[in-house]
Formats: sequence, structure tokens, C-alpha cells
Amino acid sequence: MDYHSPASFAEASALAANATGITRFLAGGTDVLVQLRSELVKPDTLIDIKKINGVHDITRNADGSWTLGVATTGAEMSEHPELGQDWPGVVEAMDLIGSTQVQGRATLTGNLCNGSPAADSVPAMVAAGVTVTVTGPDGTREVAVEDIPTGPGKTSLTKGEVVSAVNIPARGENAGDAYLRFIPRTEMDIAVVGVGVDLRLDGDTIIEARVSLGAVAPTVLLVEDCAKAILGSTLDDATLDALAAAASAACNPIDDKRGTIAFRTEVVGVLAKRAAKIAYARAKGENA
Amino acid sequence: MALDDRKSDFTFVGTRPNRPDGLDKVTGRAKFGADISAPGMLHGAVLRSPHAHARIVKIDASKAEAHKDVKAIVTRADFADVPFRPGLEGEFYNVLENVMAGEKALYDGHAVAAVAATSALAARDALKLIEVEYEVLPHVTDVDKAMTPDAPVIREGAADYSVPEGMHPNVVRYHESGHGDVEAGFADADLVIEDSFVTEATHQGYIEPHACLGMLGNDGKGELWCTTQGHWIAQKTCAALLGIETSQLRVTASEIGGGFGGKTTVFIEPVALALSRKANRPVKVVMTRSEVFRATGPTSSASMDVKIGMKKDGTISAAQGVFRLQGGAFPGAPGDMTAMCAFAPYNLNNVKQIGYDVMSNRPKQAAYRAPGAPMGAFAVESVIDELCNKLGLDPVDVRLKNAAHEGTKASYGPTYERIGLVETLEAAKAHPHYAAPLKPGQGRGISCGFWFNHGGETSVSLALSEDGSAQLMVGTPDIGGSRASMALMAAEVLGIAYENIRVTVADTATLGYNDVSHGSRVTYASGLATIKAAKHAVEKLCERAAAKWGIPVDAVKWENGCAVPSGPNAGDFDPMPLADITADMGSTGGPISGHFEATPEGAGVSFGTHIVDAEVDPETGKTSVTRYTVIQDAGKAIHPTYVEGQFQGGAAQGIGWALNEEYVYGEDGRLQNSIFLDYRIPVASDLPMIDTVIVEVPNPGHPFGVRGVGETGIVPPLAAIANAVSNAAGVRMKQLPMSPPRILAALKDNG
Amino acid sequence: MVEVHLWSGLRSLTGGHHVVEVEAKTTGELLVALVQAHPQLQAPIDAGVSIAINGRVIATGLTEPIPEGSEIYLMQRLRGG
Amino acid sequence: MSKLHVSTTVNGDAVEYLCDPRETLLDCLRDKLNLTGAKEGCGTGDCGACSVTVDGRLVCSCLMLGVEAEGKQIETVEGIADGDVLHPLQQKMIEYAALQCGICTPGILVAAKSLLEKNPNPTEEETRYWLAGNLCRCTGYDKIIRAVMDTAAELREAS
Repeated sequence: MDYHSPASFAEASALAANATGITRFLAGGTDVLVQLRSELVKPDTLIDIKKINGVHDITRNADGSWTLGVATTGAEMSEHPELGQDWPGVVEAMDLIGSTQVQGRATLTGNLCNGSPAADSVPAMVAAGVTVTVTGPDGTREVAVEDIPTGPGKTSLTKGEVVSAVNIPARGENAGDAYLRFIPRTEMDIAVVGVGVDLRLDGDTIIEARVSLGAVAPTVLLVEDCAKAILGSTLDDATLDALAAAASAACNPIDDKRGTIAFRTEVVGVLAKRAAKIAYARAKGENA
Repeated sequence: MALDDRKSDFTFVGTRPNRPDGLDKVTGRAKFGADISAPGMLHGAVLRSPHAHARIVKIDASKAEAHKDVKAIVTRADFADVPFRPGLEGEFYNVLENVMAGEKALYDGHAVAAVAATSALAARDALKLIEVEYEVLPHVTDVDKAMTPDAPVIREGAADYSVPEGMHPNVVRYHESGHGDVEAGFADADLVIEDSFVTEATHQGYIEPHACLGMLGNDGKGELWCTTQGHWIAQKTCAALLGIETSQLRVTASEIGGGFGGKTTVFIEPVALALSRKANRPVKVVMTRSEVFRATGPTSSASMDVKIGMKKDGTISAAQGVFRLQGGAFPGAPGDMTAMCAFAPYNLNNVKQIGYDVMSNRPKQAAYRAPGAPMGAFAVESVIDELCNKLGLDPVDVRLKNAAHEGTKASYGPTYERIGLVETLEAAKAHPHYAAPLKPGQGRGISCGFWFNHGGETSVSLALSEDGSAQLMVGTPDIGGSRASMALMAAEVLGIAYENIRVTVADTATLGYNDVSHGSRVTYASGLATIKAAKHAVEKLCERAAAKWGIPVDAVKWENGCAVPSGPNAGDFDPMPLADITADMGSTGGPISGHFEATPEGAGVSFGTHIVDAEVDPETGKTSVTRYTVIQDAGKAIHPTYVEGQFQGGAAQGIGWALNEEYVYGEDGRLQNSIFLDYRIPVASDLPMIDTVIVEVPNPGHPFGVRGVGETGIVPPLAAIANAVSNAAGVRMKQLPMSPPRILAALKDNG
Repeated sequence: MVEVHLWSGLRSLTGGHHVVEVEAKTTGELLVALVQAHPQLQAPIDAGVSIAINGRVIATGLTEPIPEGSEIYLMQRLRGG
Repeated sequence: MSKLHVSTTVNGDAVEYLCDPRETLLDCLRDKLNLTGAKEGCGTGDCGACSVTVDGRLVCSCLMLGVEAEGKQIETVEGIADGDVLHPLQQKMIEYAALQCGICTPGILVAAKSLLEKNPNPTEEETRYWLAGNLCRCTGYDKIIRAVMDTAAELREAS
């Protein structure tokens, strides 16, 4: 295996474009090293992007949006004094991944590009409308997070392409997000079900909503029907039931060692309700 | 064993000093299995079968052999011929067959070849160069399916004398015992409940993977360093598997990073030695976590039917159980132990128990803390709980009413000596936990548990130094602070300070044979041996003092670390401290040591009662254990803090087994969850503080009254938690683990 | 003479008897005497047995004395973890 | 395949080693620097026995390549005591019998020290969640949590 630590994304992209065999980018490495060690994936080329300038930066842009460097760790996100005030759902979702130790290394970008349908940060990013900047041999493009994963372990990134920044929209007024996942223990598990909700209110009424589901289909889902179920409502009990039903209906899960089809289909609705209530409270400026 | 010198007031025993190996363990200096290397050392790696059941047609290692970094390759042909015998009589054969597959690979992960190379990476890479041709055979991993007539046969002729005719060849041992007339007893009952229960296989989950460093020359002399619960059994087994003399192999036990029964046998140790013999260099082999899960010994899975009859007043009129245990592709599943322990807490006139040992295409089960007992307790105590619920009776009162005590005829036959079950139940009833109110959504569970405990072959040597300090050599690896307990017991007898005693776990060349650190035997048997060895030394100290004083030896006694005249007639002499006697021992008769070599038989059975509160989320089926209290009879707690630690550890492992831990096999017979991410042992945030109550009903078979405490603590939790969860959820949970999908499904089925 | 109680699974080897009377002063003598009385008991003894004397389980020892009138149970060999 | 040269600092000492790019920081600490205090319990970041800090950040050394240590400041369990004076956490771990076999202890100590540097007054819940990535199979965590909480209290009093 060849190891490279390029100084720019253009260089990283060129290295990847010219590499033969299997190439992996190394950000936090918490997935790549596990795959390497268990010999699930044996890369021929490993490109460490942590020596590129600015990859640990968390920047609030003039328009209120955020740009995160691709090697920004979960711990750095959690410690940031303002990011979590704007996007508690995104920060909490990232924080759920692995242990304190894993938080010291793991990144949003890695979580996304690993392509797992159960990745915790991805539903939260999808709900929040996060995009990533992709640098490739033909320059850069901006891609919505939901368009990156194409199936378990697979992404839409082409040869030579590397994610070079994470872009989180401006929070704006009267809005809140939340992410909840189900795991059998309290920590250290992979999500059996995950739900991200982002919404905006006018008074008590929901006027914008995005709901995403994790670990219930081959990729994270952005579910239009869930958003429709709560739009225009004040999140009364009937609305919550409709949300749960829409979430369950959107599921296309599998039976595996982590959960059953029946369980995932049922619990996705439970979590959708609970996450929506938290997002709603946050949008109202309440502690939740 | 004569115990004419029972002791009940103590100076050192019962105190809580710092453990002697504490400094090494908190500074990173302690040497565990993988923490050693040797000059010229090679690294070994093991090639494992990806198939659950397959004939090995051909192994072509020529490409690996040609690789410059590869120094040796071994297959089954590089081990000794060990005769096959049915059942457990051919245990060396079974172990060899498990260590390196012969004609067939018998489970996913079964070793088929091994490589030694110049680096760990090179060894792993070289495995891919070995080509194995398999003929895949039908497999079975489920215990009930393995007993059905059309199940694939794992090994013909493996059944021993006990199996009734007509059973499938996968049933290899059968146990039946009991007394009275259960049918009459059931007829006499006001309520009879019969139900079936299932537990999945779990792993001991020690954090340290198996690791060893072996060196074996063509002269048949060897050295082995390994993490093990018993280095003499490693010595004996490796010698047999390699065809060398036992005494020519010196085995040193490293510090051991957890065992819980799983390190009572060998896996990679004979492989490292075989590779070393071929390469003529030291070879280190360290398992990966995935190898630990796939190819060491998990516990058995179980399928059980229990029927109990109860009178309205709570008296159990009859009890019957059938316990089917699957133990992998070898005889040894402890169905007999499950059967004998299941009803042992109760005073029963009519009881019958049947146990099966069944083979399947899974790794060879190994002991796991009270092997066999937790599963049976789960089934039995669940039925008792249900009877209590249906009859409106208090679960502690019912257990007290039926509790076994001194003079009770045990369910497994003999009459109990002094035992402490009633005391644990009374302590449970009096504990604030039992009276504490429950919140909505919470349930409380109670269970009792029993374990035999064990004595075993034991050697201890104690040598006094000129300056009056003592060195104590024991042969039982210290898996939980036992060096502290040994030093306390020696200090108690010698009357010198705890700190002045250095305890060492000796290697196989410096002490006589020692049985494994298992069966909760260390504090009991090595402790008894330590006491006896110290007394042996004290006899010699008294002899020297008597000679100095010119009085008969029987006129000298030992008190508070000094020889003193035994009475006014013995003469008027000042007490002579130990250090004054050892100071000139070289010129008064030579070195002073004490020894013990025997098999203590008097381990004393042990009982515990656990109280658990659990909360179930009715929408997701997720359980939290909110309060936990362990009450157990320790006989006499030598170092109470480490006794508490054993209670807490047993409870925590039980919580894992009850809620989330399980071996998950796919349709292809492969283990699906061979990493800690998916084999879910409890993490710190999963657990509450675990309260403990140490009950002390002295064991008549130990000079200080010790009963082993290591194993009993894992017997009650499965049932206690199942009862708490069932009471919280309002539906009886009959399958472990009670994972959220299973609980949610049960809630749905219940409407 | 001591009465030796067998576990019920052994009855098929002793012609239905679950109590066998033998002459024995030690655990070792007891096993020899049992096989003399019922040769088929050799198989379970080879597979491993323990002997309970007045409630105390002797896991392996063959030299343990058996006091006159003791309660004796033959048990399957105990194993620990 | 050529090896890579790495210069780094471990427990204040400047060290160098050559490593294969596939070797983890844990492999390098243990096999090249003979610092065997950090343990490999899983190799997948699930057990925490290999915990170290890198530039003050708590990580699993099995989830970081040896080559990534270039120019970093690494702290391991071997660096916790100040000469022959144990850190209060080490002392409390012994006093509380917060270890049975001791294999998880190095990782627990590194992680707990990192917690107390960040949060000198953690609640029981915070302590449990911070240490959730450090598996202990022997103790049920009870005595570990008590030892860490008591150390925190003692350090607060001392400061």
C-alpha cells in the first residue's frame, strides 16, 4: 500500500485519478483503518488529506452559513461554541458516532463517504440540507449530501474525486433540527434506525420541513411524504401519527444481525415522532 | 482433610489492602500475553475455514512456502497422533482436532493451517497464498435442529455410554437424575406451569485476546509463555499434542487479561510450538478479536423445557426440566451441569432433570463462569416467577418457603452441609431495594442461583527470607486480585505484615502441578494450600525456637508473628519474632519453607440471590437496568473489595447475556457478529451502580470458611433480569437475549 | 458396607438398581467395588465421576476416607469455569 | 514496499521509527518503541484498551496509522505517573480495586485523565458516557466510576 499526504485537494485528486487498484482517502480513518485491519478492503493507495491547509477549520460565513473542513472531528464540532446552537441536530448526530476516542478522529465526510445506510450524521445532514464540495480532475462541484451515497458502501463520487468541504446552510429564524437513532445499548452501536428532522415555523405552524430516515433502506432516505405529513400543522397528535405512518411506509429495511424488518418499520415511526417534537421545540426556542 | 484448627477472629483477613500488583497494572508495566518478544522471534498467523462444515480435500501451501518471509507452515500432519475416544474420554483428541482441523473443517473459523513469518503483516499476507480445496457439506448450528433425524452428522461414534439408543449421533452425552415421583407431585399441585425457554450462545468476552510465545527445539525441550487460566494444563495438553515429554516444556503464565473460563484450554499455543519446532525460532501468535469470537470457546446455547407444580401456599410439589445444550463440534456442552444445578436451590420431594450434550457446527464451547448453570436458572426461576404472579405470592417468600438448607436432600442427590441460601434470601427481604417503590414502566425481578465450586490439584510453596519477609509461590494465575488474598491468608498465619509477603505465580518448572484457575477454586484451594504451607513453615519456626530455648517443641506456640512458650510450665521466655528466627536460620538447621501439595476436597457449594429493577420502553422494546443488588454467600470474604468485584462482574456479564449478547449465525453457518461493535457487551453507560451484600456462612471445608465467589454471581442474573423485564412489560420473555426486537415483538403478540 | 446412590441415568447399567451396596473404606475402593458389582459402571467411571460423602463433593480424589454409615452419592464429574 | 520514517514525541521523549504504512500507531508503540502499556483488545476502535492522546486529543491508537504520528505529541499510560509519584487516578484505581485483570486499566486511565482535564467536575452520567468506549469485562464499571469521581473530587479540593 502506498501512502500519500498531499498539500492540496488538487494534488489529492490528481493522485487518486492516476492511482491504480483500490484508492481510499484518509480523513479520521475510523472506518478505513477498521476495513484495512479486517482486510475487508485492502487499498493499494491511501491518500491522507489531513495535511491540506484548513481541513480542521469551522467557519461561519457572512451569510450565516457554515463551512467545515473535511477533517473536522466530531469532538471539534461538539466543542465549537456556536455551531451546535445553530444546528444541534447535526452536531448531536455526529456526536453519537462511536466513543469519545472515535470522536477525536471521526469526521462528517468520512461518515458520508463510507456509504453506510446507518451512518448517523447523514440523515441529520440530509434533513439540514447540507451539501459538500467535491474536487475532481475537472474542477469542483457542489453536491447535496443525499446524492452522495448510492448504496451500501457505494458513492456517486467518480475516480479522482474527493470531498473538499462541507457546507451547512444558514440556520435562519424560527427553525430547529434534531436527530435520533435507536441502538440497543446506550453507546457504541451502529444505528438500527435513524431519523433526522429539520423544520421551520411561522408562529406555531410548520412551514418548511425535511425528514430523513437512516438504516431502513440501502441509502439514507429524504422522505417527501413525511415532510408533507407535518407541513402546515402544529404537530398535534394526529399529525404525529401521520408522520409515523409515512415514515414506516417509506421504509425498505432488511433483517440483519442488528434488527428485523418489523422492528425497523415500527421504530422508525416512533423515532420520527420523537425527533419531530424536539425539532419543533427547538424551532420555538425552547430547550429540547 | 482435617480441619481441627478453624479460625473465626482475624487480624488481616477481611481487611482491604492495596493489591500487590497494583503499581504494575496502573503504569502499563504488567506483562500480558502479547507484551513479550524474543530475539529472532517470528510471527505466526492461522488460516481458518470460511465454511461451517467441509471436507478438506487438499491444502497446497507451495506458494506460501516459496515466499521469502515465510519460515514455517504447519498443518495437522505436524502434530502428534492422539487416539480418538468417545465423549470426554478423548479430550486430548478433541482439543487437537479443535486446534488444527483433520479431515474436516467443523465450523466457521476452524484452523486448517498456520504460518510463521518475519513480521505479523507478512504472516497474515502469507495466509492468502495457501490454497485449500474444500468439499462443502451440509451444516447445522441450532441445538434443536442438530437433534432431528435428518441433521448432518458432525462425527460418528462421538457419543459415550450414557446416550440412550435411537438418538441422533450428534447427541453425545446424556444425564438423568432426580428423586421422588414427579407425576404424583404434579397431581398434588394447585397450579402447574410448563414452558419452553431458549438462550443463545455468548462469549466470555475477556478484553485480552489469546496470545503466546513458543519455542520448541528438535530436542523436545521447549518454553511457552501464554495468557492462560492454567499453565499446567497448557503444559500437559501441548506436550500431548506435540508428542513431547510434559516436563520438557516449561510454561510461564503471563498476566491474564480476563478469562472467565475461556482460557482454561489451548488454541494457538500448540500451533506456536509446532511452528517453532519447524522454523527453529521463537514464534509469537496473537489472535485478532474476530478470531477470538470465531474460534475460541463461547458458551453453549440452550433449549429447555421446565415444568413446576405449586400449591396455593407456595410449596413446590414437583419440578421437572429437560435441558438441551449445544456445545459446538465436540462433546462437552454442560447439559449435565445445567440439569444438576437447575433445581439445586430448592428443597424438593419430587424432582427430575435431564440434560443433553449436543454437537453442532460451531466452535468448541469452553467453560464460562458456572458453566451450564445460568441457562437452567433462567428457565426454572422464570417459571417460579410466573407461578408467584399467578398465585399472588411474594417471590422472596416463596423461595424462602422452598429454600434448601443444611440437611436438605439436594436435587442432584446428596444432603447439603451448612449452606447460606436462606441467609441470602433473608438479606434480600430486608434490603431497602426490595421495599423501594417502582416507577411506572418498571418491573422487579428476583432469582436465586447455585454453583458447586471446585477444589482441584494444588501446590503452594512458601519460603522465608533471612530478614523475616516471605515469598509465596502459587500456581493459579491471578485473574481478579488473588495475590492480595493469598498474601492476607499467609499474613494471618505467619503474623507478619501483608506488605512483607511477595506472592508470585510460579511457572511449571518451579512448583508442582496446579489445576486451572477455574471453578471458583483459587481463594478456596490455593488459599487453603497457602494456609497449610504457612502453618508448615510455622511448625519449623517453632522447632527452631524450641531448640534455642531448650524446651520441647510442643511447649512452643505461634502467636502474632512470634514463637511463645505455650504455658507457664514451658518456661519464661520473651516472645521470639519470626525475623529473629530467620536471621540465623542458615546455622540453626537451614532454610525454612512450607509446602502444600494435595487436592483439597471441600469447596463448599454456594448460593446467591439477586434483585433487579428494569424499565422497558413500550414503544421500542429497549430495556434499562435501573437498580441491581447482588447478595451472595462468600463463606468468608478474605479481601471484601475483590469479593464485591466478583459479584459486580458476574452481574454485569449477566446483564449482557440477558439483554444483548448473542452469537448470530447466518444461513451459511458463518458467524455474523465477530467484533465488539456487534457483539454487544455492556458499556459503562449501560449499567447502574451494582450494590452488593456479602453473606458469610462459613464453609466447613476451609480453615477460614472460604467459599469460592467467582462463578455463582452469573447464575441468577439471566432469570432475575428476565423476571424484571417480564414484570415491566407485562409479557413473559422466554428467549435470551431480550433484545429490543424480541421484546417489541412479544409486546405486539400480547396485544 | 456403604450404600452408594447412583444418578438415575445409570439404572440401565445396573439392572434397574439405583442404590448399590459395596464394601469400601475409600473413594478409590468404592469405585473398584462398584465395577465389581456392576461391570457396566466402568464406562461412566472412565468418563469421569465425583463422589459426595455426607454432602461434601469429592471431585477427583480416590484416597478420601469413607466413614462407616456415610451417605454416598455418585455424581458426574464436576467442571468449572 | 518501502518503510516510512516517522519522527514523533512520546511522553515527552523524541523518538523515531520506520513503519509499514499499514501499521497502526498501536503497532508502532508496542512493537517498535516497546511501549506495551496500550493494549490491542479489538483492533476496531470498540474497546478503548489502546487509548492514547495525540496532541492532547483522546484517540484509539489502533485507529490511527503509525505514519500519522509524524510531528505529533503522543501521551500513553507509561507517561501518566510523574517519576515515581503516581497520578491520583492511578492511586485511586488501586485503592478502589477498580481493576481485576487490569487489561483495560491503561486505556481507562488515559481516558479518565483526559476527562478530568476537560471536565474537573463530571457527573456520574458524564463519566459513564465518556468512558463508554473503554470496555471492562471484569468489574461491572462500578468501582471504576467511583474511583474516577473520587479522584475528581480530590483534585478539585487540591486546586
